[in-house]
Amino acid sequence: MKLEIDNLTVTYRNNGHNLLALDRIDLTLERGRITALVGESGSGKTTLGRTLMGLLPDNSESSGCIKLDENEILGLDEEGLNEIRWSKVAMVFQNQAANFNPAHRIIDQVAEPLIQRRNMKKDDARQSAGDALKRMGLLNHQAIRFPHELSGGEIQRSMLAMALIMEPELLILDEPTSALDAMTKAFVADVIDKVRQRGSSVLLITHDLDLAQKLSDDIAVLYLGRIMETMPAGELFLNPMHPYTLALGRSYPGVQVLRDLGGIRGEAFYRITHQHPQTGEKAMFHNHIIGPGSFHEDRHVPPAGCLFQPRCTQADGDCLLKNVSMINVGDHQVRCLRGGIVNRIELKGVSKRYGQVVALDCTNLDLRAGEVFCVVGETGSGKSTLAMIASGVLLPDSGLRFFDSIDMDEWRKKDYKSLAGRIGVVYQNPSQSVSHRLSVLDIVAEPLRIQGIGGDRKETFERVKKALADVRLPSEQEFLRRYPHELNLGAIQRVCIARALISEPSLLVADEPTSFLDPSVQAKVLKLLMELQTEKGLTMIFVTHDIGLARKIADRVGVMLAGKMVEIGPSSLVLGSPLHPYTSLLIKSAGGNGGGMVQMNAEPAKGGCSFAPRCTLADRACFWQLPPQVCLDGSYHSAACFRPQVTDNECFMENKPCLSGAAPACCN
Amino acid sequence: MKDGHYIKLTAVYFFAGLVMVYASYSLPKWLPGDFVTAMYYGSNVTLTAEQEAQIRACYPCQEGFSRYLLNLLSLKWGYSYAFLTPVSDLILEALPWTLLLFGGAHGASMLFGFIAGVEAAWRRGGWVEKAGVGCMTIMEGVPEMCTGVALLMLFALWLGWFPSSGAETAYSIYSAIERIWDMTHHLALPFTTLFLAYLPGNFLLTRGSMVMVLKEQFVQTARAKGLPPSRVRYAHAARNALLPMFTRFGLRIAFMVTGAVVVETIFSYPGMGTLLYKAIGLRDLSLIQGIVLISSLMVLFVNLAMEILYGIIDPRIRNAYKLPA
Amino acid sequence: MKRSILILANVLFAVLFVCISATPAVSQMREIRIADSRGDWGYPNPFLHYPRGPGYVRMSWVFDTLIWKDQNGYIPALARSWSFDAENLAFTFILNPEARWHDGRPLTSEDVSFTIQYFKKYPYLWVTVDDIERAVAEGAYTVRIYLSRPYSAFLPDVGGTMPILPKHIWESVENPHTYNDPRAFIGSGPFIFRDFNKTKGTYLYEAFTDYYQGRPKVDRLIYVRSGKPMLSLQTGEADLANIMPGMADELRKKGMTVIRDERGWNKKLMINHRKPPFNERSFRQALAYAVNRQEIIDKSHLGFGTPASYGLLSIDHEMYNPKTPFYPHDAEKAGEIIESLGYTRGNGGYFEKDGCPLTFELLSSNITVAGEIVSDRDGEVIKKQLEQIGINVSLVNMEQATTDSRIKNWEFDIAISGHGGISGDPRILNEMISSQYGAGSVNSARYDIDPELNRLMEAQMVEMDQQKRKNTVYGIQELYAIDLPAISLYYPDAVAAYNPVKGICWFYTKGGISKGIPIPQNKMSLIK
Amino acid sequence: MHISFRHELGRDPWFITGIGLGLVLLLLAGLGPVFSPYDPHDISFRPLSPPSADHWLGVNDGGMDIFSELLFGMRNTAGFGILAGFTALFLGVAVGLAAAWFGGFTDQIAMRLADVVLAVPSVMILIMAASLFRPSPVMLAVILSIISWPTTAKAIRSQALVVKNRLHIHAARQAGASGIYILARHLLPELFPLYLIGFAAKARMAMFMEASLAFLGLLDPARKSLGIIISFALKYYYMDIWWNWLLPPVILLSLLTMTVTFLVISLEKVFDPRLKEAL
Repeated sequence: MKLEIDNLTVTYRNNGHNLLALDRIDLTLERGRITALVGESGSGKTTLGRTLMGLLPDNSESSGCIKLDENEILGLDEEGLNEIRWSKVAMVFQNQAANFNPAHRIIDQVAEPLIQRRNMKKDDARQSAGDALKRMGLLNHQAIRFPHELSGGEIQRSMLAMALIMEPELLILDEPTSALDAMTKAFVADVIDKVRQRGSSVLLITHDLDLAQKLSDDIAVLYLGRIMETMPAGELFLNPMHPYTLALGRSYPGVQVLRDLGGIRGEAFYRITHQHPQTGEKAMFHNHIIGPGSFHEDRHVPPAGCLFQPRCTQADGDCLLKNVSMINVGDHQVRCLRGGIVNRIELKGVSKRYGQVVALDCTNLDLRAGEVFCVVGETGSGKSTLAMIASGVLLPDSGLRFFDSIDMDEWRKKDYKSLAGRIGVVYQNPSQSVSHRLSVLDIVAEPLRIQGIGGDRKETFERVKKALADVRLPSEQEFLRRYPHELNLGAIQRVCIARALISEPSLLVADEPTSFLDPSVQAKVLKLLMELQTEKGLTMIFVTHDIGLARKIADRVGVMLAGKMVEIGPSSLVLGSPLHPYTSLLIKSAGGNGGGMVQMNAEPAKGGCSFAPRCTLADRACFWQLPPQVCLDGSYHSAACFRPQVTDNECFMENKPCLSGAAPACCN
Repeated sequence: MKDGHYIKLTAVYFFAGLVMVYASYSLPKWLPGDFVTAMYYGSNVTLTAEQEAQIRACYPCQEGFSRYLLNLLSLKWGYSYAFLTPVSDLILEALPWTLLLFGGAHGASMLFGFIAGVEAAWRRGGWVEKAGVGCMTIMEGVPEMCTGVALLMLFALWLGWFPSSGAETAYSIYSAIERIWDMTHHLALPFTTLFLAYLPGNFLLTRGSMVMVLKEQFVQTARAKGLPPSRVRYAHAARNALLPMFTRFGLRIAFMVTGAVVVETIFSYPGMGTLLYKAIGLRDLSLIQGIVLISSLMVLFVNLAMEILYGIIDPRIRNAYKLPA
Repeated sequence: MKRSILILANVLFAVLFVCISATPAVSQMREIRIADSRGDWGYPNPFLHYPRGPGYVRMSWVFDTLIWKDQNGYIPALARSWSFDAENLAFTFILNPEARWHDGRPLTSEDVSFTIQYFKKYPYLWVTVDDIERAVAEGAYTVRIYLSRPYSAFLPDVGGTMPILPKHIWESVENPHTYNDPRAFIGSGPFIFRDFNKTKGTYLYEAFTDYYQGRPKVDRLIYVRSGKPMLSLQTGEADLANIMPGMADELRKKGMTVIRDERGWNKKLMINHRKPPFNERSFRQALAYAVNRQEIIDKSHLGFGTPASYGLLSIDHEMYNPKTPFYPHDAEKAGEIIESLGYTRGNGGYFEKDGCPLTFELLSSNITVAGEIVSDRDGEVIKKQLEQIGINVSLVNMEQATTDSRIKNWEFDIAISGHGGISGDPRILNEMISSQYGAGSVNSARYDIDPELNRLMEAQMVEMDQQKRKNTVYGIQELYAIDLPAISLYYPDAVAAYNPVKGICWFYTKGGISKGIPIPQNKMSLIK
Repeated sequence: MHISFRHELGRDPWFITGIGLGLVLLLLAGLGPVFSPYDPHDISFRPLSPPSADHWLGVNDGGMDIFSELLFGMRNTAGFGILAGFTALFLGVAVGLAAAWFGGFTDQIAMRLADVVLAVPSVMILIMAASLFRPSPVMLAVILSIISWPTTAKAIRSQALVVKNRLHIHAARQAGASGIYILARHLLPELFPLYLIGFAAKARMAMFMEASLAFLGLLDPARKSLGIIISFALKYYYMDIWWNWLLPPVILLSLLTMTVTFLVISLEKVFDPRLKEAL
């Protein structure tokens, strides 16, 4: 059985305003594979399901073609649809309880298709319906009850039994697990898996990313009716390519994801195509993104351009203009002009020495746009050096640095100011990072004046007021004339943040911004930083020695030891199941129970692993040989250690090309 | 329903029955004048005082309520003064005609109204629905009297297709089949009048409740199951639109006795309505009491049946009584 | 779904079509169907039929009387001939020997004398037998009835109205008012009673083949109930029916014969002469002047009717006194009379007397006219006319039985009512004037305070000589017209139509059937 | 359930026709008698004369001008219908809500009382009332509503039972709202469409009952009403009076009922149709 959806477009007409639900969808469902369709509500997921079932309401228009085993089903009339409904394509609808007729018993409704379509005798049909329900864990006395007498879980299971009664070749599930407890969710997942094993294909429509990632084979991400990305299921959280998928993953309270929740910038609800009567534009239908707040707010989206542009963290000029089509990146297909999430900043083999002390030893780092990367490690492990190099302030001794894949060195030479404008830095010690002679207005306005992009006094004044408002500081005249010494440390730090962000940077480097602040203020500033990061779509390098802090805010974590990146990977894996002994030691010490004697003054051994002297697992090789970067199979999580703490069931492979951004064997 | 509930239900109904019996006993007595006034005062016969007293004597004045109840239970419903026949015979003679006319017309208009309502609601927004609702609303405005006389003039007088009065050609020597034929022939016009009088109401009611049901989710599930359209429309949608229609049917049956008085008068059709109207005119107390009793019992019985059937028609209501106060 | 609707539609049309085409075969037996709007008039035997005209007529088919009337006058019935022996106040009737009871037994003088005794014991209210001393059967077929005192209305009353009961059946009957055993309907009339359906209001009579005056022309006589007489006539469901005067020419065009009755039924304005201001004779006369009777006829009955004589007896009656006082419509005169009674015109043009305005209630209801419930506009017209001369009248329309009971208990001011019998025996005058004769009837004025009038009334009852009786009756009419205890308004045209195809010609009996019933169903039309 | 009524109703064809018709009829009923050419009780015209210049609809059998009789009749019938409709509605809602809200014993008592009132034939009650005290139109309307409130009461009760268990009412109760508060604040407004449907049915029944009573001769002919006109016209069915005497009152009567039905249909769309119940 093979279902191909080719260039499917569905619009809902309601007197003048046409709601574009699906826009040029291409999707293929094969036998025995579960495809998940994820996206926010209003993205058209359910519409796709109903289109396949031919249940679109009267006021809808659909074009394109859907082929089921080579015969077209989009334009079929009622009789034609009735042939394939439930026998070939069955669907489990959302909002389960309302899907059952309150006036008939459950077993009758489950048996009904058999009686009506296969004109089975009544009691045979009831018999097989009973068995189907028993398979779903519903006993006889429950089967003969009425819908309003069953619990949500039982209803969902009977809905599944009803859908599978005629063994359809394609099963569509619309939000099968919403409002279900964990136990039932597991049971349902198990049933869906059995269906796949039996050879049918499954289309799982859900916003439950966890389920999608665990259960399905491949995932298609839908945004405003367009497929933004299709990818293998495993990489949903680990390696999202499209900025929207990243943002979606980040805002999903998955069990593993430790990071605080972060939403997606801006709002988007509907794509209304309607004619614009007032301004006399030519009678051209164009799209509006209508936010929930306003019924008719006019934010035009150019007919061509990428839909996600207003909320994208890495959109640039031509994202608005050019037509965006799917591009293959690895085994992902991404609808992004810039080929999925671009690397905001790439450090290739960067090293830095201060005289004898190796501050940074040949480190590779790729930071993706909109990502929050935390560098943790002891003091003196080279964290700040890495941050400062990334911020372009500090020049590395060797290695290359690319910002938006443009070599930073050339950029600095050509036009340092514009590069400076793209990067914002927040320093550790607030009071020192500002000049006490300048008023708050001058401090914040300084970057504008430097880069000469402030415009006239009034515009600068406005931008400063807006920047201060962003960081929740009063923007009255009286406050602007204040001097840093009249403010508390927290306020100063927020002024620094304002200063850093006034030039609309796309990268923010924060070097332990909150370590000088007391916890209450720290929490507020951190929360502010995270909000700004989400709102402005910043890529952020966050240096901290506090593992707890890293857990809270980082997408990816890098552990530095003596200038080397000993472990790097998604924060849930690095901090959840650390590979490198040093990381687990760090976590234990952060946890407060010390975990063994900590020798602080051990002399770093040359050539070998710098942790060897303190490593309990160290053996001879560790002292002499540079441990290679070891990477678990496809988990973007690697560590430089001979004997990584691998839990038994994960096999590890040496020298597998690691996707975590760190070069396998760094040039030494 | 819990059994406790049944006992309470029947107890209350019994009490209501008792009140109705008392009402049927006492209300007619309130009517001014009595049988003798109604019969003799305006007649060609002039009574002297003692003749009047003598006549009054031979019509038993009403015994007490307990005696009345006793007679009732022992099925001695008393004698009609005017017709000098037992009240039960009269009622049994008139009831079948009313059942045939009122029951038939009511049932047919219910069935036809329901199907038309379901079809109109299904083609929601189409011209079928607009046309249907439009002309039904106009028909609803026309009182049954006018339809009756109009049909009478059209079919009985000008076209001569149907007889103009009576339930059957009186004392005709017909075979059984011919007699049935004759009865249907006579029934046609009054039946159509009542049918047209009830049809609009039923149609509009069904259309209304169908519109509500079609919005439900399970209708879409039914369509998704690929069931034939008629099954979806009737077994699923219409099944849930049945409740309001069923309630109206029950309430209307209660009006059976007096419902069709006007039509019975126009077509001189024998029925309970005319019998009651004549009995009231003649102040024939025992006959009035009998008829009022029959109609009360019918209302009681219909309500009891509806209460039980409610649970079957809509399972959700089955435990309506257990709702928290 | 479309299929099932089509099927439903086809079935419906099929039924309709078949229903129309195959009208059942009409029986060949010759039968006559008479339409009546009310239907039930009680069982057709003397004690069970309703005390109204149609009731008596239904009984008249089954029970014969000694003498009967046709369109010209008295004709022999059971009694072949009759004579009056003045000095010993005795009527002799010679019976017709062929007369038989329906059960075949011969009718003898024994039956006649038994009937009189029986009615003395159980009074048959249509007939007063207390003036009869005794009835002697002389021989099988002659009977002499001795009167205790002269009774002028004996012939029309006992002779023409009293049905003769079979002795062999009724002698053992104790409670005639509830005796409805089939044997109770055995009579000597031209038809045998077969069935009376109470709910359908239909009667069935079969011809009594060896009836002494000859075999009836039709085999079956059927009464049917029909609210629309005109339709029943035209569709052939009925052969004879009372119709509204307006329908007459329409039906003539359709080939029906229309017959018109003499003026035997009148509409009357009852006055409560026991309470002021109505106890003043002049006030009542003023009312007479105020009421414009011709306008009532025009407005309420489209002109079909004639103003009535103030003397109560019908204008066509042979004893009608042409010189009865007459009150032509004269609003000013009425006003003067009222003013002479001490009333002055208050504001708004209404009369008032020492403060209280002259207002009273006009009671009206739907009076059954010859069996037909007719709601008309008399009340409205009279109210308008009285208000024009300055009397404030409030019209109260109530159900008939209610109005009757209020009039009976004198709880009324003025009321509209109507009755028949005014073309029959002048005895109606006594019943409609004095309470001694008509206490029980609502239509009786119950006016006893005029001694002269009472004397004349007594006299006419005992005056056997028709000529002398005529003068007394003249006197009564004159006095009645002057005292005016009730104002006779008008005679509505009584019209009936029948289908000549059946070969029966119906007629209105001269002076009404028996005591003056203005109904055209005289049994003679089915015999001769 | 907040649907912007004005916006929604403004464009609904049923509502526009309903309101339009309603205004015209109210105008006719209100101002009609003022403009009527003659006094309807004036009987000084030639009876049964056909429609002419000065008698637009001709003259009836009693010599009264049909057109002015119609205007007065219209006002009386409309007033009568509205009064009966409101009183029946008031009684029905009071009993229905009380039965639903207090439930248990009061509920059973109320419903059985309704059955008793339903059981007694209305014709008899009307005759009794007419005879005991002279029924002015107001009294007759009240009597009619006393006979007809049970059907509304049953419908309101069954719907109130459903609404009573809605979440927002539990929430109100949980917040400590008193019974009366919930009744007034939540239950009463929630059932608004039912009041309309109830009113429509009762008003229509009252107008038709008036016509039937007139036909059966139980109504005072002096008081003009569409029913009286129709019943007098039907007496002369055999004459050619259909167009000018019988049809106009019938059309007016059906226009009255149509207005109310159109309004009900249009408002049915606006309010939650789930509350619709048999009446």
